[in-house]
Amino acid sequence: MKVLYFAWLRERIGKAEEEITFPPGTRTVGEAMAHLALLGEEYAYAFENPSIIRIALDRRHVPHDCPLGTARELAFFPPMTGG
Amino acid sequence: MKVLYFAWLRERIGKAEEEITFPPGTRTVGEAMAHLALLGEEYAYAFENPSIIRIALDRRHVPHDCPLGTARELAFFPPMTGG
Amino acid sequence: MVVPLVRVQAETFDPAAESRRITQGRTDIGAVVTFTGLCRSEGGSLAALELEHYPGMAEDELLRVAGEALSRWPLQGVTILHRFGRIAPGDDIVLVVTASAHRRAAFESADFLMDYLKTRAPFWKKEHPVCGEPGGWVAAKTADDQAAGRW
Amino acid sequence: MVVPLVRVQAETFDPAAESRRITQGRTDIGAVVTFTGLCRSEGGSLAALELEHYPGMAEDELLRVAGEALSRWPLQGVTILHRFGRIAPGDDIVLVVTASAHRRAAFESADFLMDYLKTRAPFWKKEHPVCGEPGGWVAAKTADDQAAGRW
Repeated sequence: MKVLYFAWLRERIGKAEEEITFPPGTRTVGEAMAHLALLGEEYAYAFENPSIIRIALDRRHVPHDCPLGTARELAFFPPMTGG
Repeated sequence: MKVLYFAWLRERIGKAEEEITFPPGTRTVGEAMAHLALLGEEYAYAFENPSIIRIALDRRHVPHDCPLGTARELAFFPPMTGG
Repeated sequence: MVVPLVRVQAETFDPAAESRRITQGRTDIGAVVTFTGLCRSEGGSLAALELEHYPGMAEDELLRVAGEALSRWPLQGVTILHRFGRIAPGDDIVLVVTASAHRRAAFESADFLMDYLKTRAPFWKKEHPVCGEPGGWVAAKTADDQAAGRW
Repeated sequence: MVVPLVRVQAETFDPAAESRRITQGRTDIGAVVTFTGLCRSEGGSLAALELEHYPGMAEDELLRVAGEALSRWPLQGVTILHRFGRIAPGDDIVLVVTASAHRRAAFESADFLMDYLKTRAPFWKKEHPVCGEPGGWVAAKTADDQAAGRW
Protein backbone atom coordinates (compact mmCIF):
# COMPACT_ATOMS: atom_id res chain seq x y z
CA MET A 1 0.00 0.00 0.00
CA LYS A 2 1.20 3.51 -0.80
CA VAL A 3 1.81 5.48 2.39
CA LEU A 4 2.31 9.27 2.43
CA TYR A 5 3.61 11.62 5.12
CA PHE A 6 3.25 15.39 5.27
CA ALA A 7 4.73 18.37 7.14
CA TRP A 8 6.63 17.43 10.30
CA LEU A 9 5.66 13.77 9.96
CA ARG A 10 7.48 13.76 6.62
CA GLU A 11 10.46 15.55 8.15
CA ARG A 12 10.70 13.23 11.16
CA ILE A 13 10.41 10.05 9.08
CA GLY A 14 12.74 11.45 6.44
CA LYS A 15 10.64 10.53 3.43
CA ALA A 16 7.49 11.70 1.74
CA GLU A 17 6.15 8.32 0.68
CA GLU A 18 6.86 4.61 0.60
CA GLU A 19 5.26 1.25 -0.16
CA ILE A 20 4.28 -0.65 2.97
CA THR A 21 2.86 -4.14 3.25
CA PHE A 22 0.95 -4.22 6.49
CA PRO A 23 0.90 -7.49 8.46
CA PRO A 24 -2.13 -9.70 7.93
CA GLY A 25 -4.72 -8.79 10.53
CA THR A 26 -4.09 -5.03 10.28
CA ARG A 27 -7.72 -3.98 10.22
CA THR A 28 -7.94 -0.21 10.77
CA VAL A 29 -5.95 2.86 9.73
CA GLY A 30 -5.10 3.35 13.43
CA GLU A 31 -3.65 -0.17 13.58
CA ALA A 32 -1.65 0.63 10.44
CA MET A 33 -0.23 3.69 12.23
CA ALA A 34 0.66 1.58 15.30
CA HIS A 35 2.53 -0.80 12.99
CA LEU A 36 4.47 2.07 11.37
CA ALA A 37 5.46 3.41 14.80
CA LEU A 38 7.46 0.17 15.30
CA LEU A 39 9.54 0.54 12.11
CA GLY A 40 12.33 2.50 13.77
CA GLU A 41 13.31 5.47 15.91
CA GLU A 42 12.25 8.05 13.33
CA TYR A 43 8.81 6.45 13.02
CA ALA A 44 8.45 6.21 16.80
CA TYR A 45 9.26 9.93 16.99
CA ALA A 46 6.81 10.82 14.20
CA PHE A 47 3.98 8.89 15.79
CA GLU A 48 4.82 9.56 19.46
CA ASN A 49 1.47 11.29 19.97
CA PRO A 50 -0.89 9.21 17.83
CA SER A 51 -4.08 10.94 18.95
CA ILE A 52 -3.17 14.20 17.20
CA ILE A 53 -2.34 12.57 13.85
CA ARG A 54 -4.86 13.04 11.03
CA ILE A 55 -5.36 10.20 8.58
CA ALA A 56 -6.65 10.17 5.02
CA LEU A 57 -7.59 7.03 3.14
CA ASP A 58 -7.72 7.38 -0.64
CA ARG A 59 -7.64 11.16 -0.13
CA ARG A 60 -10.54 11.40 2.29
CA HIS A 61 -10.36 12.25 5.98
CA VAL A 62 -11.12 9.17 8.09
CA PRO A 63 -11.29 8.44 11.82
CA HIS A 64 -8.61 6.23 13.36
CA ASP A 65 -10.97 3.27 13.59
CA CYS A 66 -11.78 3.30 9.88
CA PRO A 67 -11.13 -0.08 8.21
CA LEU A 68 -8.24 -0.14 5.70
CA GLY A 69 -10.42 -2.11 3.31
CA THR A 70 -9.16 -2.18 -0.27
CA ALA A 71 -7.83 1.38 -0.28
CA ARG A 72 -4.65 2.13 -2.24
CA GLU A 73 -3.36 5.30 -0.61
CA LEU A 74 -2.94 6.01 3.10
CA ALA A 75 -1.72 9.40 4.33
CA PHE A 76 -0.64 10.69 7.75
CA PHE A 77 -0.34 14.36 8.66
CA PRO A 78 -0.59 16.89 11.48
CA PRO A 79 -3.66 19.07 11.97
CA MET A 80 -4.00 21.32 8.96
CA THR A 81 -3.01 24.99 8.95
CA GLY A 82 -4.02 26.24 5.52
CA GLY A 83 -6.21 29.19 4.70
CA MET B 1 -34.24 78.12 6.40
CA LYS B 2 -33.15 75.89 3.52
CA VAL B 3 -35.50 72.93 3.15
CA LEU B 4 -34.68 69.91 0.97
CA TYR B 5 -36.85 67.06 -0.32
CA PHE B 6 -35.68 63.75 -1.74
CA ALA B 7 -37.05 60.82 -3.74
CA TRP B 8 -40.85 60.63 -3.84
CA LEU B 9 -41.18 63.58 -1.45
CA ARG B 10 -39.35 65.69 -4.01
CA GLU B 11 -41.55 64.33 -6.79
CA ARG B 12 -44.80 64.93 -4.91
CA ILE B 13 -43.89 68.47 -3.88
CA GLY B 14 -42.47 69.21 -7.31
CA LYS B 15 -39.24 70.80 -6.14
CA ALA B 16 -35.95 69.70 -4.64
CA GLU B 17 -35.40 72.64 -2.30
CA GLU B 18 -36.77 75.97 -1.16
CA GLU B 19 -36.35 78.66 1.46
CA ILE B 20 -38.99 78.51 4.17
CA THR B 21 -39.53 80.87 7.07
CA PHE B 22 -41.27 78.87 9.72
CA PRO B 23 -43.82 80.65 11.95
CA PRO B 24 -42.54 81.83 15.30
CA GLY B 25 -43.14 79.12 17.86
CA THR B 26 -42.15 76.29 15.48
CA ARG B 27 -40.03 74.40 17.94
CA THR B 28 -39.23 70.92 16.55
CA VAL B 29 -38.48 69.44 13.12
CA GLY B 30 -41.78 67.55 13.42
CA GLU B 31 -43.65 70.80 13.92
CA ALA B 32 -41.84 72.21 10.89
CA MET B 33 -43.09 69.23 8.86
CA ALA B 34 -46.66 69.81 10.12
CA HIS B 35 -46.39 73.40 8.93
CA LEU B 36 -45.18 72.33 5.48
CA ALA B 37 -48.09 69.89 5.15
CA LEU B 38 -50.43 72.92 5.20
CA LEU B 39 -48.76 74.73 2.28
CA GLY B 40 -50.90 73.10 -0.40
CA GLU B 41 -52.27 69.91 -1.88
CA GLU B 42 -48.87 68.66 -3.07
CA TYR B 43 -47.39 69.14 0.40
CA ALA B 44 -50.38 67.47 2.05
CA TYR B 45 -49.84 64.48 -0.30
CA ALA B 46 -46.09 64.36 0.39
CA PHE B 47 -46.57 64.41 4.15
CA GLU B 48 -49.79 62.37 4.33
CA ASN B 49 -48.06 59.74 6.46
CA PRO B 50 -45.74 61.79 8.68
CA SER B 51 -44.59 58.90 10.83
CA ILE B 52 -42.65 57.27 7.97
CA ILE B 53 -40.80 60.45 6.97
CA ARG B 54 -37.10 60.67 7.91
CA ILE B 55 -35.68 64.05 8.85
CA ALA B 56 -32.11 65.36 8.76
CA LEU B 57 -31.03 68.60 10.38
CA ASP B 58 -27.78 70.04 9.09
CA ARG B 59 -27.14 66.66 7.43
CA ARG B 60 -27.63 64.49 10.50
CA HIS B 61 -30.49 62.10 11.16
CA VAL B 62 -32.73 63.44 13.91
CA PRO B 63 -35.92 62.24 15.60
CA HIS B 64 -39.16 64.16 14.93
CA ASP B 65 -39.05 65.82 18.33
CA CYS B 66 -35.59 67.30 17.77
CA PRO B 67 -35.52 71.11 18.27
CA LEU B 68 -34.91 73.18 15.12
CA GLY B 69 -32.45 75.31 17.05
CA THR B 70 -30.18 77.40 14.88
CA ALA B 71 -29.76 74.83 12.12
CA ARG B 72 -29.52 76.05 8.54
CA GLU B 73 -30.55 73.00 6.50
CA LEU B 74 -33.59 70.79 7.02
CA ALA B 75 -34.21 67.74 4.84
CA PHE B 76 -37.16 65.37 4.47
CA PHE B 77 -36.99 62.00 2.79
CA PRO B 78 -38.43 58.48 2.74
CA PRO B 79 -36.69 55.53 4.41
CA MET B 80 -33.38 54.97 2.63
CA THR B 81 -32.80 52.20 0.11
CA GLY B 82 -29.13 52.47 -0.77
CA GLY B 83 -26.51 49.77 -0.61
CA MET C 1 -4.72 55.76 13.22
CA VAL C 2 -6.71 54.43 10.27
CA VAL C 3 -8.35 56.99 7.98
CA PRO C 4 -11.39 55.56 6.21
CA LEU C 5 -11.79 56.23 2.50
CA VAL C 6 -15.31 57.16 1.45
CA ARG C 7 -16.49 58.22 -2.00
CA VAL C 8 -19.87 58.94 -3.57
CA GLN C 9 -19.55 58.91 -7.33
CA ALA C 10 -21.36 58.39 -10.61
CA GLU C 11 -18.48 56.39 -12.10
CA THR C 12 -17.98 52.68 -11.76
CA PHE C 13 -15.20 51.49 -9.42
CA ASP C 14 -12.41 48.93 -9.30
CA PRO C 15 -12.56 46.63 -6.25
CA ALA C 16 -9.04 45.29 -6.89
CA ALA C 17 -7.53 48.77 -7.00
CA GLU C 18 -9.31 49.66 -3.75
CA SER C 19 -7.99 46.51 -2.04
CA ARG C 20 -4.49 47.24 -3.27
CA ARG C 21 -4.69 50.81 -2.05
CA ILE C 22 -5.15 49.39 1.46
CA THR C 23 -2.70 46.49 1.37
CA GLN C 24 0.12 47.88 -0.77
CA GLY C 25 3.49 48.09 0.97
CA ARG C 26 2.16 46.57 4.20
CA THR C 27 2.85 43.20 5.79
CA ASP C 28 0.58 43.41 8.84
CA ILE C 29 -2.71 42.66 7.06
CA GLY C 30 -3.89 39.05 7.16
CA ALA C 31 -7.40 39.37 5.77
CA VAL C 32 -9.18 41.54 3.22
CA VAL C 33 -12.91 41.27 2.61
CA THR C 34 -14.61 43.03 -0.27
CA PHE C 35 -18.35 43.28 -0.72
CA THR C 36 -19.76 44.39 -4.06
CA GLY C 37 -23.46 45.09 -4.41
CA LEU C 38 -24.74 44.83 -7.97
CA CYS C 39 -27.90 45.86 -9.80
CA ARG C 40 -30.10 42.87 -10.64
CA SER C 41 -32.43 42.80 -13.62
CA GLU C 42 -35.20 41.14 -11.61
CA GLY C 43 -35.74 38.43 -14.17
CA GLY C 44 -35.27 40.81 -17.11
CA SER C 45 -38.03 43.23 -16.04
CA LEU C 46 -35.69 46.02 -14.93
CA ALA C 47 -34.01 48.31 -17.46
CA ALA C 48 -32.10 50.33 -14.88
CA LEU C 49 -31.99 51.64 -11.35
CA GLU C 50 -31.76 55.35 -10.72
CA LEU C 51 -29.97 56.24 -7.52
CA GLU C 52 -30.71 59.55 -5.90
CA HIS C 53 -28.64 60.76 -2.98
CA TYR C 54 -28.29 63.68 -0.60
CA PRO C 55 -24.96 65.27 -1.58
CA GLY C 56 -22.88 66.14 1.43
CA MET C 57 -24.92 64.13 3.89
CA ALA C 58 -24.27 60.89 1.96
CA GLU C 59 -20.51 61.29 2.35
CA ASP C 60 -20.90 62.34 5.99
CA GLU C 61 -23.01 59.31 6.86
CA LEU C 62 -20.66 56.89 5.11
CA LEU C 63 -17.80 58.39 7.12
CA ARG C 64 -19.77 58.01 10.35
CA VAL C 65 -20.59 54.40 9.52
CA ALA C 66 -16.93 53.71 8.68
CA GLY C 67 -15.85 55.40 11.93
CA GLU C 68 -18.27 53.21 13.85
CA ALA C 69 -16.69 50.09 12.31
CA LEU C 70 -13.20 51.36 13.20
CA SER C 71 -14.28 51.84 16.80
CA ARG C 72 -15.67 48.29 17.03
CA TRP C 73 -13.06 46.20 15.20
CA PRO C 74 -9.25 46.36 14.97
CA LEU C 75 -9.07 47.31 11.30
CA GLN C 76 -6.15 48.40 9.17
CA GLY C 77 -8.30 49.82 6.40
CA VAL C 78 -11.91 50.65 5.55
CA THR C 79 -13.21 51.81 2.18
CA ILE C 80 -16.80 52.55 1.18
CA LEU C 81 -17.70 53.62 -2.35
CA HIS C 82 -21.31 54.26 -3.36
CA ARG C 83 -22.53 55.18 -6.82
CA PHE C 84 -25.42 57.42 -7.78
CA GLY C 85 -27.25 58.08 -11.06
CA ARG C 86 -28.45 55.55 -13.60
CA ILE C 87 -27.15 52.03 -13.07
CA ALA C 88 -27.75 49.15 -15.47
CA PRO C 89 -28.35 45.53 -14.46
CA GLY C 90 -25.06 43.77 -13.86
CA ASP C 91 -23.31 47.00 -12.86
CA ASP C 92 -21.84 47.76 -9.43
CA ILE C 93 -23.72 49.92 -6.92
CA VAL C 94 -21.68 49.78 -3.74
CA LEU C 95 -18.27 48.55 -2.61
CA VAL C 96 -17.09 47.91 0.92
CA VAL C 97 -13.50 46.84 1.67
CA THR C 98 -12.21 45.98 5.13
CA ALA C 99 -8.73 44.84 6.12
CA SER C 100 -7.50 43.43 9.39
CA ALA C 101 -4.82 41.20 10.85
CA HIS C 102 -7.48 38.52 11.38
CA ARG C 103 -10.31 37.23 9.28
CA ARG C 104 -13.13 37.47 11.81
CA ALA C 105 -12.75 41.25 12.18
CA ALA C 106 -12.62 41.69 8.39
CA PHE C 107 -15.76 39.60 7.81
CA GLU C 108 -17.79 41.02 10.66
CA SER C 109 -16.96 44.65 9.94
CA ALA C 110 -17.81 44.33 6.21
CA ASP C 111 -21.11 42.68 7.10
CA PHE C 112 -21.80 45.42 9.67
CA LEU C 113 -20.95 48.20 7.21
CA MET C 114 -23.41 46.91 4.63
CA ASP C 115 -26.19 46.51 7.20
CA TYR C 116 -25.54 49.92 8.66
CA LEU C 117 -25.15 51.90 5.48
CA LYS C 118 -28.40 50.45 4.11
CA THR C 119 -30.35 52.01 6.97
CA ARG C 120 -28.31 55.20 7.47
CA ALA C 121 -26.84 56.42 4.17
CA PRO C 122 -29.21 58.80 2.30
CA PHE C 123 -29.65 57.01 -1.02
CA TRP C 124 -32.90 56.07 -2.72
CA LYS C 125 -33.46 53.66 -5.59
CA LYS C 126 -36.02 54.19 -8.31
CA GLU C 127 -36.84 51.38 -10.70
CA HIS C 128 -37.03 51.91 -14.44
CA PRO C 129 -38.86 48.92 -15.86
CA VAL C 130 -38.23 47.60 -19.36
CA CYS C 131 -41.95 48.10 -20.13
CA GLY C 132 -44.00 51.08 -19.06
CA GLU C 133 -43.53 54.26 -17.12
CA PRO C 134 -40.50 54.99 -14.92
CA GLY C 135 -41.70 53.18 -11.98
CA GLY C 136 -41.81 53.09 -8.31
CA TRP C 137 -39.32 53.93 -5.65
CA VAL C 138 -37.93 50.82 -4.01
CA ALA C 139 -39.52 50.35 -0.59
CA ALA C 140 -37.26 50.01 2.42
CA LYS C 141 -37.20 46.49 3.79
CA THR C 142 -38.01 45.65 7.38
CA ALA C 143 -35.38 42.94 6.99
CA ASP C 144 -32.72 45.64 6.53
CA ASP C 145 -33.68 47.32 9.78
CA GLN C 146 -33.61 43.97 11.53
CA ALA C 147 -30.21 43.19 10.02
CA ALA C 148 -28.85 46.52 11.28
CA GLY C 149 -30.34 45.75 14.70
CA ARG C 150 -28.06 42.71 15.01
CA TRP C 151 -25.06 44.93 15.74
CA MET D 1 -26.51 24.09 -11.53
CA VAL D 2 -23.52 26.01 -10.20
CA VAL D 3 -20.10 24.47 -10.80
CA PRO D 4 -17.56 25.61 -8.20
CA LEU D 5 -14.13 26.66 -9.40
CA VAL D 6 -11.26 25.34 -7.29
CA ARG D 7 -7.55 25.72 -7.95
CA VAL D 8 -4.39 24.87 -6.03
CA GLN D 9 -1.47 26.76 -7.50
CA ALA D 10 1.97 28.20 -6.82
CA GLU D 11 1.18 31.39 -8.76
CA THR D 12 -0.41 34.48 -7.31
CA PHE D 13 -4.04 35.19 -8.25
CA ASP D 14 -6.24 38.10 -9.31
CA PRO D 15 -9.33 38.54 -7.11
CA ALA D 16 -10.93 40.99 -9.57
CA ALA D 17 -10.57 38.59 -12.48
CA GLU D 18 -12.11 35.80 -10.38
CA SER D 19 -15.07 38.01 -9.45
CA ARG D 20 -15.57 38.99 -13.07
CA ARG D 21 -15.43 35.37 -14.16
CA ILE D 22 -18.51 34.78 -11.99
CA THR D 23 -20.50 37.95 -12.67
CA GLN D 24 -19.72 38.59 -16.33
CA GLY D 25 -22.73 38.57 -18.63
CA ARG D 26 -25.16 37.95 -15.78
CA THR D 27 -27.78 40.21 -14.26
CA ASP D 28 -29.12 37.96 -11.52
CA ILE D 29 -26.27 38.47 -9.02
CA GLY D 30 -26.81 41.11 -6.34
CA ALA D 31 -23.87 40.48 -4.04
CA VAL D 32 -20.26 39.34 -4.43
CA VAL D 33 -18.00 38.77 -1.42
CA THR D 34 -14.29 38.15 -1.79
CA PHE D 35 -12.02 37.09 1.02
CA THR D 36 -8.26 37.29 0.55
CA GLY D 37 -5.95 35.78 3.14
CA LEU D 38 -2.46 37.29 3.18
CA CYS D 39 0.87 36.35 4.67
CA ARG D 40 1.79 38.61 7.63
CA SER D 41 5.37 39.38 8.60
CA GLU D 42 4.59 39.01 12.32
CA GLY D 43 6.18 42.30 13.19
CA GLY D 44 9.04 41.84 10.73
CA SER D 45 10.23 38.52 12.19
CA LEU D 46 8.96 36.34 9.34
CA ALA D 47 10.91 36.10 6.07
CA ALA D 48 8.43 33.76 4.38
CA LEU D 49 5.85 31.06 4.83
CA GLU D 50 6.28 27.73 3.09
CA LEU D 51 3.01 26.05 2.26
CA GLU D 52 3.02 22.29 1.82
CA HIS D 53 -0.06 20.52 0.48
CA TYR D 54 -1.33 17.07 -0.38
CA PRO D 55 -1.70 17.18 -4.18
CA GLY D 56 -4.94 15.64 -5.31
CA MET D 57 -6.55 15.59 -1.90
CA ALA D 58 -6.22 19.38 -1.52
CA GLU D 59 -8.27 19.98 -4.68
CA ASP D 60 -10.76 17.27 -3.68
CA GLU D 61 -11.33 18.78 -0.22
CA LEU D 62 -11.74 22.30 -1.58
CA LEU D 63 -14.35 20.94 -3.99
CA ARG D 64 -16.15 19.19 -1.15
CA VAL D 65 -16.13 22.33 0.97
CA ALA D 66 -17.43 24.37 -2.00
CA GLY D 67 -20.13 21.77 -2.61
CA GLU D 68 -21.15 21.97 1.03
CA ALA D 69 -21.58 25.77 0.70
CA LEU D 70 -23.64 25.31 -2.47
CA SER D 71 -25.94 22.90 -0.65
CA ARG D 72 -26.46 25.36 2.23
CA TRP D 73 -26.85 28.73 0.47
CA PRO D 74 -28.49 29.79 -2.80
CA LEU D 75 -25.28 30.77 -4.60
CA GLN D 76 -24.65 31.71 -8.21
CA GLY D 77 -20.91 31.20 -8.00
CA VAL D 78 -18.19 29.87 -5.70
CA THR D 79 -14.45 30.09 -6.27
CA ILE D 80 -11.65 28.90 -3.99
CA LEU D 81 -7.99 29.39 -4.91
CA HIS D 82 -5.22 28.27 -2.56
CA ARG D 83 -1.52 28.75 -3.12
CA PHE D 84 1.36 26.48 -2.13
CA GLY D 85 5.12 26.93 -2.00
CA ARG D 86 7.09 29.88 -0.66
CA ILE D 87 4.98 32.96 0.11
CA ALA D 88 6.43 36.32 1.18
CA PRO D 89 4.83 38.68 3.70
CA GLY D 90 2.21 40.84 2.01
CA ASP D 91 1.46 38.16 -0.61
CA ASP D 92 -1.85 36.36 -1.06
CA ILE D 93 -2.37 32.85 0.30
CA VAL D 94 -6.03 32.09 -0.29
CA LEU D 95 -8.97 33.57 -2.15
CA VAL D 96 -12.64 32.81 -1.66
CA VAL D 97 -15.32 34.39 -3.86
CA THR D 98 -19.06 33.86 -3.39
CA ALA D 99 -21.91 35.36 -5.40
CA SER D 100 -25.61 35.36 -4.68
CA ALA D 101 -28.78 37.31 -5.37
CA HIS D 102 -28.68 38.52 -1.76
CA ARG D 103 -25.95 39.78 0.49
CA ARG D 104 -26.59 37.57 3.51
CA ALA D 105 -25.96 34.36 1.55
CA ALA D 106 -22.79 35.79 0.01
CA PHE D 107 -21.37 36.90 3.37
CA GLU D 108 -22.30 33.78 5.31
CA SER D 109 -21.06 31.34 2.70
CA ALA D 110 -17.68 33.10 2.32
CA ASP D 111 -17.25 33.10 6.10
CA PHE D 112 -18.23 29.41 6.22
CA LEU D 113 -15.83 28.49 3.41
CA MET D 114 -12.87 30.05 5.20
CA ASP D 115 -13.73 28.38 8.52
CA TYR D 116 -14.27 25.04 6.84
CA LEU D 117 -11.28 24.97 4.56
CA LYS D 118 -8.98 25.87 7.46
CA THR D 119 -9.91 22.67 9.27
CA ARG D 120 -10.41 20.38 6.24
CA ALA D 121 -8.07 21.31 3.40
CA PRO D 122 -4.69 19.50 3.60
CA PHE D 123 -2.26 22.44 3.74
CA TRP D 124 0.49 23.06 6.28
CA LYS D 125 2.41 26.25 6.95
CA LYS D 126 6.07 26.33 7.91
CA GLU D 127 7.61 29.55 9.12
CA HIS D 128 10.94 30.81 7.83
CA PRO D 129 12.17 33.44 10.26
CA VAL D 130 14.33 36.37 9.24
CA CYS D 131 16.94 35.21 11.78
CA GLY D 132 17.94 31.63 12.38
CA GLU D 133 17.03 28.20 11.14
CA PRO D 134 13.93 27.47 9.04
CA GLY D 135 11.59 27.25 11.84
CA GLY D 136 8.59 25.55 13.15
CA TRP D 137 5.42 24.32 11.61
CA VAL D 138 2.52 26.56 12.47
CA ALA D 139 0.35 24.90 15.11
CA ALA D 140 -3.34 24.42 14.39
CA LYS D 141 -5.50 26.74 16.44
CA THR D 142 -8.30 25.54 18.65
CA ALA D 143 -10.07 28.77 17.65
CA ASP D 144 -10.21 27.51 14.06
CA ASP D 145 -11.91 24.31 15.10
CA GLN D 146 -14.36 26.29 17.20
CA ALA D 147 -15.02 28.64 14.27
CA ALA D 148 -15.76 25.67 12.01
CA GLY D 149 -18.05 24.29 14.70
CA ARG D 150 -20.33 27.33 14.35
CA TRP D 151 -21.77 26.02 11.10
